[in-house]
Amino acid sequence: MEFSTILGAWVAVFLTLGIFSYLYKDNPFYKMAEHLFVGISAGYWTAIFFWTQIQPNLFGRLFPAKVYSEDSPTPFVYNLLNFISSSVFPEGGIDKGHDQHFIYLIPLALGVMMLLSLIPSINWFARWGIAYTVGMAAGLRAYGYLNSNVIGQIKGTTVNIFDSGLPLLSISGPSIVNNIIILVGTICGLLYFYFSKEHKGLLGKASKVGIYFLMISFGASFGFAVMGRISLLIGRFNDLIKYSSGDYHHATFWMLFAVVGFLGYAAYKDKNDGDGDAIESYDSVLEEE
Amino acid sequence: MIWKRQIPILIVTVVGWITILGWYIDEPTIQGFVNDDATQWFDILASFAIILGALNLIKLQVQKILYQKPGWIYSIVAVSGFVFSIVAGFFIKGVEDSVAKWGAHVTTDGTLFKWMFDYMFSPLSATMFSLLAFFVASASYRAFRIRNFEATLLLVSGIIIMVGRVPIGSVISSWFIMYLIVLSAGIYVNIWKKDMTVTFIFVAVGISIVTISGFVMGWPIDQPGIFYLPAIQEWIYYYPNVAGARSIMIGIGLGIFATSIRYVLGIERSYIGE
Amino acid sequence: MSKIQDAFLKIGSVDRRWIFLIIALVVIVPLLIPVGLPIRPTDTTKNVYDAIESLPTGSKVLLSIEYSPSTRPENHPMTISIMRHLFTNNHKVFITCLWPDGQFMAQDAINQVAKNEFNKVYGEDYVFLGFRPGNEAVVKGIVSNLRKLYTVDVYQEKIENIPLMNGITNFKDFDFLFSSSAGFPGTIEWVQYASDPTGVPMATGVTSIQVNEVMPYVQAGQMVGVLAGMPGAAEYEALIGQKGSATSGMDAQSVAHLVIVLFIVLGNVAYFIERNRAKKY
Amino acid sequence: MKDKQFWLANLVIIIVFLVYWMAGQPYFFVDRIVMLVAMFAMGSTLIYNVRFAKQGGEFYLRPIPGLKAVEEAVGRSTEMGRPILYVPGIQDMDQVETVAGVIVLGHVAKMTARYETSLNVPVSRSIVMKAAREACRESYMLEGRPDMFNEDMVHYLTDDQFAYAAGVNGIMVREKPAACMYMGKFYAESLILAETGNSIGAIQIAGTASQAQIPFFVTACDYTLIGEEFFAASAYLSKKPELIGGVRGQDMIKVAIIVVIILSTIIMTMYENFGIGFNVIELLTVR
Repeated sequence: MEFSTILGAWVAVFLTLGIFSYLYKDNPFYKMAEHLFVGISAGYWTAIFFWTQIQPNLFGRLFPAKVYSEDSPTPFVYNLLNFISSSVFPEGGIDKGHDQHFIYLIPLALGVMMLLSLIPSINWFARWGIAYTVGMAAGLRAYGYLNSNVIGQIKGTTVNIFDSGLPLLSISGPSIVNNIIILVGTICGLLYFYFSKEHKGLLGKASKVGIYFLMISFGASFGFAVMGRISLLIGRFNDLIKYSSGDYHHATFWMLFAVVGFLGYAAYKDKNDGDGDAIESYDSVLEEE
Repeated sequence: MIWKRQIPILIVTVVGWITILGWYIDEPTIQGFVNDDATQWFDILASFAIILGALNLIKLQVQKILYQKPGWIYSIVAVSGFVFSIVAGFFIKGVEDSVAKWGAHVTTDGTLFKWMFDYMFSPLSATMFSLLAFFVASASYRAFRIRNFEATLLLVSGIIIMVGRVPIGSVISSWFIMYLIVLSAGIYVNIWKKDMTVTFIFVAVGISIVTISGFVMGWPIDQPGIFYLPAIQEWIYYYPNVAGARSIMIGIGLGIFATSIRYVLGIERSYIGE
Repeated sequence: MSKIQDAFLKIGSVDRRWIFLIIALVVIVPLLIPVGLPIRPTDTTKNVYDAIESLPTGSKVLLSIEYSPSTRPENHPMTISIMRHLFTNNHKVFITCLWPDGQFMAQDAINQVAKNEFNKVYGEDYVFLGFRPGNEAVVKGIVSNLRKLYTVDVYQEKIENIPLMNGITNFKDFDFLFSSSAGFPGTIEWVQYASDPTGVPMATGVTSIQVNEVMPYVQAGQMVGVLAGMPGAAEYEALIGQKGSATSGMDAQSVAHLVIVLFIVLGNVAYFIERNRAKKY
Repeated sequence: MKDKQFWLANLVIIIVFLVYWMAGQPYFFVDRIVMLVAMFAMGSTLIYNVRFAKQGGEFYLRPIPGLKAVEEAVGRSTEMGRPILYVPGIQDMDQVETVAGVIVLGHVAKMTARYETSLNVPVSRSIVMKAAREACRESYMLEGRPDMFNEDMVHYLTDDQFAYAAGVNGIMVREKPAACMYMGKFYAESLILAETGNSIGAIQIAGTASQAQIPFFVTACDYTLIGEEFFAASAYLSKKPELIGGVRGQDMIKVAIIVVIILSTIIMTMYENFGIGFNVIELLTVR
């Protein structure tokens, strides 16, 4: 096996156990992993967004390879950019299949304004970008949600409730009672979100039934969530089991030994010395139940 | 003032109306903008914003180091992590141009960036995610209390889904569930009547009914279906659950629609701090 | 009686780290020593299987990968099983990704299934189109004009030169869509912008947490079925008769669920005792 | 019914549209007419109620327990001399929930300015950071305490979901805020946040429209604003008539939706069983 893979396995095991060690208490391993995670992910997403958005979609539309030709005046600009950074602007323009769209100067300008807003005296520069975002989101979401969440769900609730082909009662598959449950449940649930009237009398009863349906739904969500979380833990442990093999020089065992050893030693020392120096900023938070 | 207030409000209104009405206008340029460009612009903007965010993060961490605030050692770790990922993302590719050009390097095997992704970024995020398994267990231990009828419904439907959906649920006989129901109903009767004799009679009668019908039917594991966990589980999530989920969905749809309309009409202007 | 009550109260106030330890043990022990509980497919899973089974040989199926390493344990077994099923029935597979890291996951599944197990020919039996940024705009782009969006595949090969892409211009040219999804953008966007407007049937495999969000769509018939989380993946593995990582996780999953239910019960017993005592004083 | 201006404007719009329709509706997506009608009806219901409230119309609003608790939480933090942690979700400003979260933040900032309590807002998107800063700055200005405002009270951590959760976790464990508020769009990190907040004994108030996360907030937090309640929150807190009018408008729309559901179910049943009427599903299908 390659050295980089084995090194990677050791790093991965160390970081995994570092995060898991939080379950015992906040400790230097966790803090290290946590800070490393924050730093790496900021850089990771900067790079990902740059190489999947700014470079192909913005620069790719402003300086596309399609319009590059020796005769036109553009090569000068292209060559200049290529000289500044040959990785971002390869020779002959960016070939991502886009045509040239100068309208993309607008998002470029808004983006640059966003960056300039770091300067305190012009920090309102960011407002324009925010305004674009809010306006765009409002317009797109208003239609999308009205269509799929409102009209679409009205449509889903609309069924022939007294279908003669359906059984009256059935636990699996549609039945008349099941249709009625969906209809009544949806309407009562909606009434729970009625704000401008006191929940008394008939409305009070209906909204009570509504909250029962909401609770059943939350319960189901909870059940599925437990299922999902356990699955992910299984995945994590599978990786640790993989890395404990001889191919990776038993990375898991060694790291586990080191982390547990350190934490155990620190806890032992704490007990004897009576001060919390061994584990920096010892906190009893996790014991307060 | 006009640059700080009126122009942003104008941008929201104009962009908002274009994207709303654009859905109804059958014209290629406008369709192109609504279907594609509008979100692309946002993605580009968000990409610039992320640089801004990273700078802010680094500023705070560097300040921590410079003034040696508590925990500054860890800030060094954060800053080095950032520097490492920026180097892997923009300066050192780790492979030849023939394997992956700049831009393709973020998704190609063998690059430094991919190594960082495989052995640092993904174990960290997957482990953080799997911590949830532990939290979910401790939350269900401490927080899920049968305080009232609503909480009971939540718990019961949660438990049925949890057990009914995994293989172990299908080996639990419906007769076992029936005995369980008789016993828990017995507890309830005891609290209600506060009389041991009544409780005893209730439980005894219940158990004998279940046992007799069991012998009559020959103890089939999945009959009657209404007490077989995989079947109840499926019923719950197909019917009552959908009703509840649907009413929330409609409510959310309405809330989002109304809020959006308020922005577009300029009634709500809090995004610029009003 | 009160001694038993005290014992329950003590359990009720136990340090939560003991709970963590128990969870770790009940997950790791069945992973090392599997029992092999029987797996019973639910209707929603069977519907997906039947829908794929009833496609005529050589159907064009779009497989969209929308998850990252963090939900790999749930989504990856689904992708693998679906791919195996599609290749066993000799369908043509087109792979796209809406998430940037989905590309790694897809490549992994291709290496394992298409290359090693089935020896399928790239460009004739399957095509890997890859990731395009733009979230729901990508879905809309595939629906309106796929060729505008994808001029090259993942390996920078021109789309015109790939034989399998002949006659494919937009979403309507596919016979079926399967989306393996872990969030936004994913299943819901495919329903809203692709399957609903065009009527091309679709099914999905989602993480457990998303099941509730997509259920109304399945109930309303906007999707043929759904594979729900790792158990859904295990059920599919049972249906195609090829066990994989989801099946091996099912014992651990079962035991862990039982233990959590036990926790809930114990916690509530302690709560009741506490409440009764508080009433007395 | 008294609002003549409103009805006149509506009439004009309808007439103009009818004329346009008669003229052969150039450039119009005819398939989407149902959506246009629905949007117009709902939009004008909202506007009608907003105008009604602005002109002094009054109506009842049922109390939302979670909202009362916000002020209590700020009060308690002041007594304990500990900060308030406010998390506006992990998504960007293109999600309406995030925007609603920032609006509520503005109100919370007013309270903290009044009570002189410190506020800590870690965010995971820089656009949100900018917007949240603006909102807090304005609130502190309005309360006459610009001296207490400090840019770094709103600070960016990272875009990554779990790195962000890890960071907020760290802040909670080390700074021990007396109150934690989670208002915005949440995913899996919701439970990490709520459980940690629980373990440090903070008062917790959550508001979200993310369906999958509501159960965790409901069980682990003291108060939860569920779905639409969360969107109504900004209107409740601001007490501005134009926003409160919107809440009433939404209620009217809700009643209309219920009526439509019942009607279309009846029509469908009639159609399929007796062949009377038409297939209402066709009508509701928007391509």
